[in-house]
Amino acid sequence: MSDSARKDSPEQSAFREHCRSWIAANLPPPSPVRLPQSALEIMTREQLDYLCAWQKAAYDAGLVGCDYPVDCGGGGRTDCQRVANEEMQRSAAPYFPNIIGLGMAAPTVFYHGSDALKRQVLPALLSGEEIWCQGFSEPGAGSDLASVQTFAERRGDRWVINGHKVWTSLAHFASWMILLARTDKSSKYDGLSYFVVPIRAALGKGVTVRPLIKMTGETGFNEVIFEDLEIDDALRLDEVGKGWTVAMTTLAHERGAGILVTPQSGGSRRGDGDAGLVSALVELARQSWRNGQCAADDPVIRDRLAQLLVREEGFRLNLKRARVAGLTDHPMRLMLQYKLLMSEVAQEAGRLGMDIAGNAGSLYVSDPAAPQAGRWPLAYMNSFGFTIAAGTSEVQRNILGERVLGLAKTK
Amino acid sequence: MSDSARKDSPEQSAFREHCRSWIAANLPPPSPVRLPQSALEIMTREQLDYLCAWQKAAYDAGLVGCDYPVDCGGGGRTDCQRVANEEMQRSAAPYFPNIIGLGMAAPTVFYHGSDALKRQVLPALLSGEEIWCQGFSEPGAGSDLASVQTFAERRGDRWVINGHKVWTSLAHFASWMILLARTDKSSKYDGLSYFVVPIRAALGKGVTVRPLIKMTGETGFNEVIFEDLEIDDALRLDEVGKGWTVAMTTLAHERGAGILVTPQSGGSRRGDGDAGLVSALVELARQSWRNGQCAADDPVIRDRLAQLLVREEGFRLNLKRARVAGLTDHPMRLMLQYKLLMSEVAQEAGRLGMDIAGNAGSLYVSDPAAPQAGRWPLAYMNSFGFTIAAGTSEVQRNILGERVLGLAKTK
Amino acid sequence: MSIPSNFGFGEEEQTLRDAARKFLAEQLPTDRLHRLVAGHQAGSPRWDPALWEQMAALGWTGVGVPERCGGVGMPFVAAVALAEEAGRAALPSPLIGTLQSSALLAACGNAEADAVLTQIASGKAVAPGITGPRGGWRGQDCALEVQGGCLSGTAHWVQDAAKADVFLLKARGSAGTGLYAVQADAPGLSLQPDAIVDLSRDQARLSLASVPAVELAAPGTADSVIAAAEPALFTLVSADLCGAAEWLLQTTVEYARVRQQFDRQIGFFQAVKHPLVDVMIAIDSARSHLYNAASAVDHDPAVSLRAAHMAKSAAAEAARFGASRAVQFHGGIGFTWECYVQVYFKRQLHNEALYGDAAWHRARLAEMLLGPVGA
Amino acid sequence: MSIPSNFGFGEEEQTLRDAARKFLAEQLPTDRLHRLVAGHQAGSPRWDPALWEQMAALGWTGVGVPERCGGVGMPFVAAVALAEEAGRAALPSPLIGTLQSSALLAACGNAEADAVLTQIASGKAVAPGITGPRGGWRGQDCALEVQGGCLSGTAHWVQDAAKADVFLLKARGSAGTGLYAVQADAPGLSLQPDAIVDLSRDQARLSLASVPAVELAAPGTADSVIAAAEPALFTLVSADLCGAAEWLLQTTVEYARVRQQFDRQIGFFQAVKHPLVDVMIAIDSARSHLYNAASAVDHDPAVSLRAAHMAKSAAAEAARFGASRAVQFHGGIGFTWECYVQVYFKRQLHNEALYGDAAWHRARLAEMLLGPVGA
Repeated sequence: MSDSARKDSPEQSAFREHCRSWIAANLPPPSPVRLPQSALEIMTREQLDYLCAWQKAAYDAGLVGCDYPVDCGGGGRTDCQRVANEEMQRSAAPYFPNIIGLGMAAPTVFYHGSDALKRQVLPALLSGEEIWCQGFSEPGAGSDLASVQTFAERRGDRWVINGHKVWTSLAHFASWMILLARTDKSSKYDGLSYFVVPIRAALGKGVTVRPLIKMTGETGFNEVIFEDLEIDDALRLDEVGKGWTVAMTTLAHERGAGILVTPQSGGSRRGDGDAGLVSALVELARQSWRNGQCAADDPVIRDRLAQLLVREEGFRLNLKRARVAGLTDHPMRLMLQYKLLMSEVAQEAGRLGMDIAGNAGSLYVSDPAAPQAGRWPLAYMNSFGFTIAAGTSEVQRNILGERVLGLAKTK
Repeated sequence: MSDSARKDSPEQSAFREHCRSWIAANLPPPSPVRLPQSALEIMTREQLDYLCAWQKAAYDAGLVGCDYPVDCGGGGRTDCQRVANEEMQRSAAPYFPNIIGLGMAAPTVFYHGSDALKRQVLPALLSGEEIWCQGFSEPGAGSDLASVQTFAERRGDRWVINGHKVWTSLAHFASWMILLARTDKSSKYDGLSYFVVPIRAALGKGVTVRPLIKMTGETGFNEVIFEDLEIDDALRLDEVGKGWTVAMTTLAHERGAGILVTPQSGGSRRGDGDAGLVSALVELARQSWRNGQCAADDPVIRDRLAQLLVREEGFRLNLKRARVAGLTDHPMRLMLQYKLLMSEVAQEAGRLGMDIAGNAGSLYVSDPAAPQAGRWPLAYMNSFGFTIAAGTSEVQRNILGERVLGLAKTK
Repeated sequence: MSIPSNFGFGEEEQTLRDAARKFLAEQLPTDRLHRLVAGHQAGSPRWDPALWEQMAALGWTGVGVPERCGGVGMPFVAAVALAEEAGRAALPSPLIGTLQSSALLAACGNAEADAVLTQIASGKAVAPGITGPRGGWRGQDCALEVQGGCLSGTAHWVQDAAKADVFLLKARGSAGTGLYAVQADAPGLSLQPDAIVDLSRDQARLSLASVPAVELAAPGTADSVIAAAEPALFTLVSADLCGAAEWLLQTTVEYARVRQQFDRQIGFFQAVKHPLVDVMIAIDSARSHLYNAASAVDHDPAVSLRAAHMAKSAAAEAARFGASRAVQFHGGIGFTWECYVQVYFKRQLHNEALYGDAAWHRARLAEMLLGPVGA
Repeated sequence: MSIPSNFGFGEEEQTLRDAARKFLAEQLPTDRLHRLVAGHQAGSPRWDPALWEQMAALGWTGVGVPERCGGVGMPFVAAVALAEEAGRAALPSPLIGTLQSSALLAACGNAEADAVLTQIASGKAVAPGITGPRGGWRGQDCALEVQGGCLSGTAHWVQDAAKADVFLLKARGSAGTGLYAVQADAPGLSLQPDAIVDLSRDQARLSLASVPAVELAAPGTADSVIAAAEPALFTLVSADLCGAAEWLLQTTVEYARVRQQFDRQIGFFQAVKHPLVDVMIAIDSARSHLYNAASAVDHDPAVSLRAAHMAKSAAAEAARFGASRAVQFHGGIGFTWECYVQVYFKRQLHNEALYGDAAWHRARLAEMLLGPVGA
């Protein structure tokens, strides 16, 4: 019996058996096209189709949304998503494509949406048939999210939306957007409201999605422009003027500090996830030559690899320790570090990969001689997406200093 | 002909010859007592007497205060202090004990004091016959220097002083103090005035000096308490309410960014100064064993030694480059880094010395087996004096970011 | 075998840990600690033997000693929890060394070792002296010799030597190094105390002239005994570092919430706030490694050395960084003898180097990842 | 010999540097650079040969070429000043390689080398190809062979190869490695371009099949020629890095003064301000080392290798740190293709590794300080 199974409830125990046997029999074939490092970088329809088929199959088997109510398309179970995730992450399954839907939109709609809205949008979200994106950031509202200017003007039971969102991952595939908009210009935090917007249906009719090109040369995120888009008031979450509170639910789940467990697949055993970082770098070091010397013999490379190992395993052990009440002091102390640590470990790993490879370190993905298919310069550059998006590392440190250590608020 | 001599004016050239021959003939004998790492740590009368004798001799020979007017006790020369310093630093001479007098009090009095005051106090300051100390910091006024509460109350042409100064190096030997005091409680910056105070004459009569013990176990700085001390208005510098402006002159010279060149002796060739750090550590590494291995073979120690070398030499080369107009962009950019770099290099050197020595690293000064006489734990601990006093490293970075890079003021 | 999801830290361990924390907070509040170790009374012992007797009576010394030897027989993770509390209190005592000695004795696994374990369970303090003059604890780095059951020579870097009742010493015989128990009051044994920076412990060199000794591990077997105990030796020092680092963090955070400059709490400034967050992050990683390493000793010895290397390197870095920021952010007052921070600061200087500093442990991890250089 | 107090950077050097800075600011402002290298026209050359001709006409290629070969004959510090301006402009051109080639040719010191120097003075671009497949430029790490005056095999990691008129190649003969000049359009020579991250340069592998070559250094002597030129090779890359790092700093500072969040310029926040100060400090140290190393090549060759190791390690660290903070503090926009920062960011990724990264140069310095490991 595995360690994680040791404390299962009877429901969890039976469900775990179901997950295992289903996964064993239904693991999808390898992708016919090369997959990006995460769902946020899905670029082609082929990639999306492959991943959506997997999400739909897992959903149909009851492994996605297990803890949501049945009338919202969920499995109606108690604390079983964690079990499904453990089993899926143990397998060689790919990740889910509807990452923003599952991780951010679903819990937000669940806690703040009307019952009708939940029944309307959650089933196709959980199954992956409808992809979701997030309309928070704007050119003038990055770290200072509450300064968003996209305006929703009320006209009876309709809202008319105008504005400009940026860094909108997956918008080019998305049916829905979670939207933070201003409904009152006289108040910063209390002047915001929160909507779900059917953007795909409105393409060309008030919604324009344009790809932004990343420094890596990849697309993957977009700008979304609203021009007099009308939506129904039924698509509002919570009260008018409560948008900031609703957004906090979204952000808590994004930072891994939310209440609902996000359905997750793929990861640690696939070699692409964090667990693979150090072993991939070790492999790289054995094959790489720097200045005429094998990188595996370079003392500074050796020390940095050991440092990365300690950081990466420490990060993973934090997640384990966070569940042991006697070994944590503050309920949020470990979980609020998640995003910061993950992004900075990824950045150091990418940088170290380039350094290990020496002259070959800057051979890029399209060069057949690039070590490990050019993974490391790509990872290094993409890591800045992680340290900037969803609250920069600077903002994360403010949050930790203020909420966990109780230091005076900076802004 | 040495490189520094290459561009001497005729006056400088003749003066350089004088300095060389005088130093060659008058270098003092080695100190009969162990000297501390800098004048700020002078603890005993024996140490002080030895160093004062050297300063007096150098002063009498015209090597101290060369550029001050003759009626202030100076040499009346033009840009010759630099020449004297170069020659004294080339020699094995000790440092000057009146470091606060020469480096901070003298230029401040010179720019802001009355002619009578300059003639009164500067000669004995330059000769070292009267030691000076600095009364700036208070328990509640550290980084936020302008919040000093020591109050000077005007009574006719007298001032009555009450308050509490701390971290006052050399106060236990000092005849004079430069004092920043509040004269108006209604205004923060404009409520300050600046005085020179004959503290030695007032000991027990309104002035109490008490030693503070450092974490190293050494004394060296003090707290100074004023209780109804009366001084004459003639001891005020500049106008009432201009104390902050006067203090800026003091701090500019303290940070190495002042106009007047501070008389300096000792240093680079003596082995105790910065130049000796890396070579002393190299020597230490050759003799030290860590975990059964010679420290000189430890790859991380090797890398850190090379890093320290690059930092330390870069610091020294900055000072050289600062004098080449074509190779500097902003007049203050290099000089304002001086204190920050010096203190952080000292901190890393102390730390590295302890690490190199392994188990022996924490043997302290009184242990006969301590490597290099326990220099490194002492240096590491004392380095926090440098990174805290005279504007913490955090304040130094504010100053650089605001004055050199033009970023918005933080406070 | 595998490490349980709660690191084996169950209710009993939590009860013990909480009781220890409360006991030390009451019996050795920081002001009392400062008076005890920094009070500057000439010839003062700088520790409290009466407190040590209370701790022994509470069963702390024998926490990991098997019940057959009169001990409590709790898992190693309990000993580590005690060591973490000792670090949090900067406790001057022979506790860490005694817990380390228990691990060494358990690795000997014979009747002679059990006899010393029984002494530990009854409250005796035992100090290991296995580190050689060159700082290594394996191989030939050893300045003691054994002949006819007696030891002669010197033992270096013995921690809390003046507090110990028994020493576990490595000595070289003709067939290699063995491990021996020597009574602290044995004739022919004398202590030369080292003058160390740390005020909260003592360290000494022992001189031995034909001192009778009990053989715990025969010549040629000391290395394998020590190797088996290494994960425990490293992990206990890591625990001391982690507890201290957390004290330094909390104390500095408290000061940053109170101290005002520029009409603001200094914790407002990101130049203070962000480094304190980074200290917290370093500590949390170190603590996660700590419990993992402790639990590995109990449940998965095959991975325990790797886990212990990670724990010691993470703990040493966290404590180093935390101690330096504590002094820096306390400002002028942090640099004084009267400030409590200095006691913790100095103890970490010592702990960091003990049984290998962070870089040394990382070098071992690199060998595990990549093999030796040139492989 | 000793390094002058102004690093030999006198009025003439300053005039040249200022003119170069003005020329590049006018001819290749950053928006034009971005269009040129990141404009995504299929098959576009990503550099401006006409600009190169202007630079050659201004005498930049021959700045350090002796007057006897038709060059300007200025000291090396002038070449370094030009390279620094090239870095500041992220200039796509064969300038750095040509200046490096001048140093290699000067170290050859014979009529054949002088003939190539004359070509350089007349505006030809020369690219060194001395780095072997394993990234070393000394010893036997070499995949080219010489036989009967012709070269066969491959040359790796040749910078700006597609822009070069002549290559300086290392090849192995029976008596060791020698150095050879090969015309870029020689029959039997072909280029396989590498797909690199950097948009502002090209890199290629050369395949040679019996390509006629001019011997510049006889078999067995390449290492000593390269060793003599090493300080110049390293220092020129350092100059490129320093110029770029300063551009990254100033551009980011400018953004931090303009960009508002939380109703404040982001430069208000110490989490932005202090790292930018640290970038400045790193750059200043690197620049001081840079001029010192350049001047050492001119005035004190005995210390020039040590000075160049310090310069490259300081410059690589400054550029690495500056580039990463530039992207981070530009936020979302800094992560886009359209932001100019990415061009500089990528160029530094490449420059850092060229002729040894910071850690490699520090390892050489450690050998100078301590001797080899185990000495």
